[in-house]
Amino acid sequence: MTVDFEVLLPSREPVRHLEADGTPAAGRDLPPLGDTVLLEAYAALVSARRFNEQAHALVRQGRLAVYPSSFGQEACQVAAALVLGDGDWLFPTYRDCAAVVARGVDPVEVLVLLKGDWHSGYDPRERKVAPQATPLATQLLHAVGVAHAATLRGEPTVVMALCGDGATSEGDFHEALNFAAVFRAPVVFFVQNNEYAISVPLARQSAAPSLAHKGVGYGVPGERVDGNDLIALMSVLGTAVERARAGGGPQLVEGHTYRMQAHTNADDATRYRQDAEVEAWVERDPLRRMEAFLRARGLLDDELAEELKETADEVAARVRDGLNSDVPPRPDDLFDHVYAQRTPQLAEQAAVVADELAREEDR
Amino acid sequence: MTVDFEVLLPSREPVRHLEADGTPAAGRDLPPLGDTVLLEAYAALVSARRFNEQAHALVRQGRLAVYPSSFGQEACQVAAALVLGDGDWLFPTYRDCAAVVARGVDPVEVLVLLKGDWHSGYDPRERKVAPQATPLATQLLHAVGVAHAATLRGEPTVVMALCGDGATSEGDFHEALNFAAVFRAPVVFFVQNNEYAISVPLARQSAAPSLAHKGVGYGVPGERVDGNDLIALMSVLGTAVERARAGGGPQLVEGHTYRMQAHTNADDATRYRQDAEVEAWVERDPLRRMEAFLRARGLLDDELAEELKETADEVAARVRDGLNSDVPPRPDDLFDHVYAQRTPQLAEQAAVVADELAREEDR
Amino acid sequence: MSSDVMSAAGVQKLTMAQALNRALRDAMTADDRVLVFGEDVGPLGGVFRITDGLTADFGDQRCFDTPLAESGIVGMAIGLAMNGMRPVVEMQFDAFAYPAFEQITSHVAKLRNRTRGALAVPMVIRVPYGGGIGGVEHHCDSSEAYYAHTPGLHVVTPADAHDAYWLMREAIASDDPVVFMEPKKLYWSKQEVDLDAPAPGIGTARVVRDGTDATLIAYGPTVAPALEAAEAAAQDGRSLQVVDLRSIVPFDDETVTLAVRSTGRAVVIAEAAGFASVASEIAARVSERCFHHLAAPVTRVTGFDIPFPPPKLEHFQLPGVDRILDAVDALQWED
Amino acid sequence: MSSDVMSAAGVQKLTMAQALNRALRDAMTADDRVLVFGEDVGPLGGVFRITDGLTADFGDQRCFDTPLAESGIVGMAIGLAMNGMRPVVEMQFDAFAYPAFEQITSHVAKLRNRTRGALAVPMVIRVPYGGGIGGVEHHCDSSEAYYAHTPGLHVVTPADAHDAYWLMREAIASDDPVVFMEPKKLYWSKQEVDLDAPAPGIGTARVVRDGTDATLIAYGPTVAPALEAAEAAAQDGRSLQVVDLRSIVPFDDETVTLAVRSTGRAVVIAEAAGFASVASEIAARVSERCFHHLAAPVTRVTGFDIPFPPPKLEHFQLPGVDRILDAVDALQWED
Ligand SMILES: Cc1ncc(C[n+]2csc(CCOP(=O)(O)OP(=O)(O)O)c2C)c(N)n1
Ligand SMILES: Cc1ncc(C[n+]2csc(CCOP(=O)(O)OP(=O)(O)O)c2C)c(N)n1
Ligand SMILES: [Mg+2]
Ligand SMILES: [Mg+2]
Repeated sequence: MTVDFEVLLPSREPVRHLEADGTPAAGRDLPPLGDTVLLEAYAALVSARRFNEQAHALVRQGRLAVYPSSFGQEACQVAAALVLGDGDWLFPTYRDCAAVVARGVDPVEVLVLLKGDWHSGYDPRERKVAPQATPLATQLLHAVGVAHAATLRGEPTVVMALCGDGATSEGDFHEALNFAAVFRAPVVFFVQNNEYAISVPLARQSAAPSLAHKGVGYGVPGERVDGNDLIALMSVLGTAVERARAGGGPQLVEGHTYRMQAHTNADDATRYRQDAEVEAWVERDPLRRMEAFLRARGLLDDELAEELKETADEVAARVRDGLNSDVPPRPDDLFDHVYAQRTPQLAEQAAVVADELAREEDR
Repeated sequence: MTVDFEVLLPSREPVRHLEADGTPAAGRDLPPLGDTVLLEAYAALVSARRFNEQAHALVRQGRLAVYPSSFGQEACQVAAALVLGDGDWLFPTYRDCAAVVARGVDPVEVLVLLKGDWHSGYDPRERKVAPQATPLATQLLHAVGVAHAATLRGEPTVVMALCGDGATSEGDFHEALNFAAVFRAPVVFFVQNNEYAISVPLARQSAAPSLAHKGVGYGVPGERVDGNDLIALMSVLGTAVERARAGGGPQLVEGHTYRMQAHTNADDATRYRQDAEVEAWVERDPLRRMEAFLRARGLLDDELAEELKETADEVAARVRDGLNSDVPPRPDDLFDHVYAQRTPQLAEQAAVVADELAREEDR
Repeated sequence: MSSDVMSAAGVQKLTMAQALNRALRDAMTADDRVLVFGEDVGPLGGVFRITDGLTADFGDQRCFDTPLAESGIVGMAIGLAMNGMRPVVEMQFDAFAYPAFEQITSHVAKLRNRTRGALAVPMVIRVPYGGGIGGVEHHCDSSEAYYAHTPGLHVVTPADAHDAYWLMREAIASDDPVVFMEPKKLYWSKQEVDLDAPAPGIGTARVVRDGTDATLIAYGPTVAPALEAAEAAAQDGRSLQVVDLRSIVPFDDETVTLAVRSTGRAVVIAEAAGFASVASEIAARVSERCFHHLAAPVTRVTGFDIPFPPPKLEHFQLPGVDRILDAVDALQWED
Repeated sequence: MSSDVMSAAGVQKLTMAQALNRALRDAMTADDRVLVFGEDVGPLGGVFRITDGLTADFGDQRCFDTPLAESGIVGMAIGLAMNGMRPVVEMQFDAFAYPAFEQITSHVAKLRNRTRGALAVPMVIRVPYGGGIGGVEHHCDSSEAYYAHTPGLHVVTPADAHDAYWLMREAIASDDPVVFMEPKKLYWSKQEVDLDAPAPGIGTARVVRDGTDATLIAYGPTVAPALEAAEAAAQDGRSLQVVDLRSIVPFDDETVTLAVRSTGRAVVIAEAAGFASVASEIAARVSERCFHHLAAPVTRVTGFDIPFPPPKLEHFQLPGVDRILDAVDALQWED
């Protein structure tokens, strides 16, 4: 225990590079991200928003069973994906569909879970994205394992592990940060603090100065960042990723954002929060801010904006089409993947279903 | 989240009032504990050491099945018990027999567990001491619950919850500190950092600056104290207890001590640590230090020392006698306390045993 | 739920969710040691609204939200129970009780025994369980076997609103910890609840339909399909008896054994994966205790030994009327 | 254990502990993806010395201690397995696997299924289990039913050193997660291990003693008392067959059914509390599948439905020869 605690402490205020109106924050140099990166990130942001809107519409049409939206959190979603290299891994939660899409996974496959066809719709190995995790904080430990395997083989992989503010209360959060610290695993733990765990506000979740302060107790440096500021996120998360890749060990990043919609469509947020609270966050919207900034910089004009909108619309259209072409899920899948091979017991049980289906067809 | 983190940070070095040789630490006023308290505490320390020695002997004689000794940690044991009032609760681990005895529980009843007669030998309500906990860190949550019940009823109870350095890695440690902080439960979490969890040294357990730093992430103030300095312990733990009682909420205290013996008699410590390391701790012994201090102060002379030794010997004798009068455990107890009443199933099963015993007697 | 409706007694038509809410209210009114807590049980009233209005009506010291940690919730409940309270905790969904498994098995179930009765930890652990609501993974497990296999826990599960009300009242009043399995697909089903007529205590099963040819043994979510199957079979001239266990631990051997002996044939119906399950136990003990009365082997209609399926495939996993009737048909009637 | 002894092959007389150690060594030598970790498994070699010398011989990247957190151990193993490794983790004692219950049931058991086979998590979770060593509370649970009831896990348990070696080799080589239940009271029992003769794969039971009058079905720690009982019964002129399951999941219906049909009587013997247990499953499926061959009900000799007793009383809980013989005597021989 030789670590000095000062290096572990987050900054007093969340790192912010853009004010809510898109003007650069005073007294701070903009990180050297480069115009191409900024524009790509903004394009992803526009697509992420469009994806959230589309999914929301599909729920209302009854074509998705449920959707935990990241509306308002898109800057976090996009940054978490874009700071990673191809060899890196992303560990998303149920709320992070947009991040998974930003990472390049087919959005139609992403929605398989929420459509109710199967538990997960994409091959995690293809884009190195773990299945979206539902049991809170459990995935953070998997992230440590994936990272440690890479370390053992000398691979430069970094793992981005996502969770929410509520999930930080689970024991697995604690164990993951501690394991990562002890094994110096290259993991960036990125907490999207959207101020709520379903109905429970942050103040009833934790009495800590900030969630980023939780790093101190593990010897893991913590950092706080404005979760609606894409530039700050790209910078802080990007630095954390490169630090981890260089052997600097894990880092904890808290992105302060806000869940603009209910927990899912099944939730009724009016039971536990005031509209006024939500409205106050509208002006901190991550898109508005970034758009204003890019326009002021001369990097975005109406034409390009229209182009980006069209790209986003195409993604949305792909999603709609994909959900239309409904291939019914195979009952055989129920028995085929429990083990590498069906056990004798499962063979018997699958036969029951096959028999029932055959008799149904005969009718 | 308005707490300022500075108030949460432990001091840079463990609080120490007595140097290893018993001289008062320079530049620090001795806490105003009073001579009576100091002498009572020292008497308990001598008895605790004697109890550890006696238990060790009983193991070698095969009269105890196992003993996880607190030899070398007696200052922590004694302080944890003595800073509590009658209405307070103590939550000990398997290693804290001496603390339970110092709290006033019959030492013979304490050893029932290690004799193998029953899982716990004393009535927890009598001296308000929870059964010694084996599943690591689980008891910390019970402590929060007991404390919160008192808060709800407006009772001034404080709960002292003990655990080891290794146990801080368990998820339940995390959940307990967080719950305590959120509910402002009057709990003092006292970690006896004896540098080992069985064979695993602290450095493989945590990369934190200190275990006391773990408080920061919950908004719980942490403090470090020399775990072999009875005066420092009485002072730090006593202050924490009174702070909690006054409504100040939970506190985390790390006592830095050393496990002088193997994990239990069944363990072979030579496999994972050098004798030299152990020897270096001999001179930091909590008894020597306190004895030297009290003698220098004129509070202890040979006569009194002899008296204390005799009292301690009496306790030891009581233990030996108690273990001699072997009342065999009742098989009926196996079925009588699973539920408030035996279920029909348990009645049937108890009858099987009764029948077997009857047949045995007939033979 | 208006407090008007809630204060009236007598016979009322309530959903199971309302009946449970009413039971919590009545218990909280009757005994101020009763505390209700968990995730989102406060202002939100729980994701299934079972605790609706309790914080408003009893204050946030009696019904409150905790940080998001199930081991924490159960662990804290243990301490509260040790210190004189009667906690009723909600696990949001079946699979989210698993983080509390150590607290439940190693402490809730064992503390009374550990202290030879000196320290009881009366509490109710509410677990909404089972499928049939189109829930995604981890939201539809039937986890009752884990608890039923653990000595020291009572495990009960209602199949209608009346039993839901009375089992909950009994569970809260019990000096033993009770794992209260709530068949979530029945939350919105409505039955008459007689608020003045206590159900028989925990540990008693109920013959919910008389019949002479074979006995269907069910509990919680499978009682309804069993009754439907009995109805369908009646039209084919077969008279099926249906037993609702209500209580898994303790088990009502008397009622079950008597029932099966009277018909000579039995099918056990449960939603959980069948292997090493509560259904296994029922089949094993009925086979043993009714051996000489059996005209056919005791068979089981259970969930397959697979993880609970995604919504679009869950109907394959749930024991339905057809599968029950198939099992009845196979009871060697021609021997 | 000298590495001389350890490198020789052929038939060797080894304790079960040595056989397991040898299996880990041979697997680590054969496949460098195999990692061994847990609490105290490094320099100490595990509290039962099963991992003795592995860190010294394979380095601390292949066999290492973790922080003290079982959910962490299993969770990290999942990630390692996802990324190409073959973790073998030790839970120090049965009851200390409970903190990992969520990781085991919700992930280890389900990840392959969740991803339709895309993401396998091959791993071995070693659980020293059962009583008979005078262990204090939490150190003697028989927890196999929790795992056996959870689809997606293989559950195996050896009854001798030879099977211990080969089941471990197969478990590590398996593409599925295996919960490896180690009967801790047999760690020091010695048998011949043929290092050149692989045992039949996971999923096969073994008739360990032929007999014609009744079948004793046992696994892990109860195979020895079953064999003893058979020996004693033979002297009374009763010929008992003994089946050692070896694998609980998958279950070898063929061997078990054939065995019971050949004798017409069966007693299931297991140390775990009987209710909703593996023994229930065996009794239920044997009763169903052998119905027309049974001359007596299938009975069970199991642990009582109580928390495992303290050392001085544990002999009451463990199925011993007398209790097995009582059960055999009760198999309605006069009917
Ligand atoms: C172990 C566990 N307990 C409970 C739940 C039910 N649950 C799903 S989401 C949620 C709130 C999570 O809040 P947070 O971590 O802040 O993430 P957010 O939904 O805000 O993105 C809860 C309680 C769960 N999924 N897993
Ligand atoms: C949940 C759990 N896991 C594992 C164990 C086995 N075990 C008993 S003591 C111990 C080491 C504990 O170390 P520490 O917390 O430092 O306490 P100490 O023994 O040093 O007092 C372990 C691993 C346990 N009792 N409970
Ligand atoms: Mg949140
Ligand atoms: Mg220690």
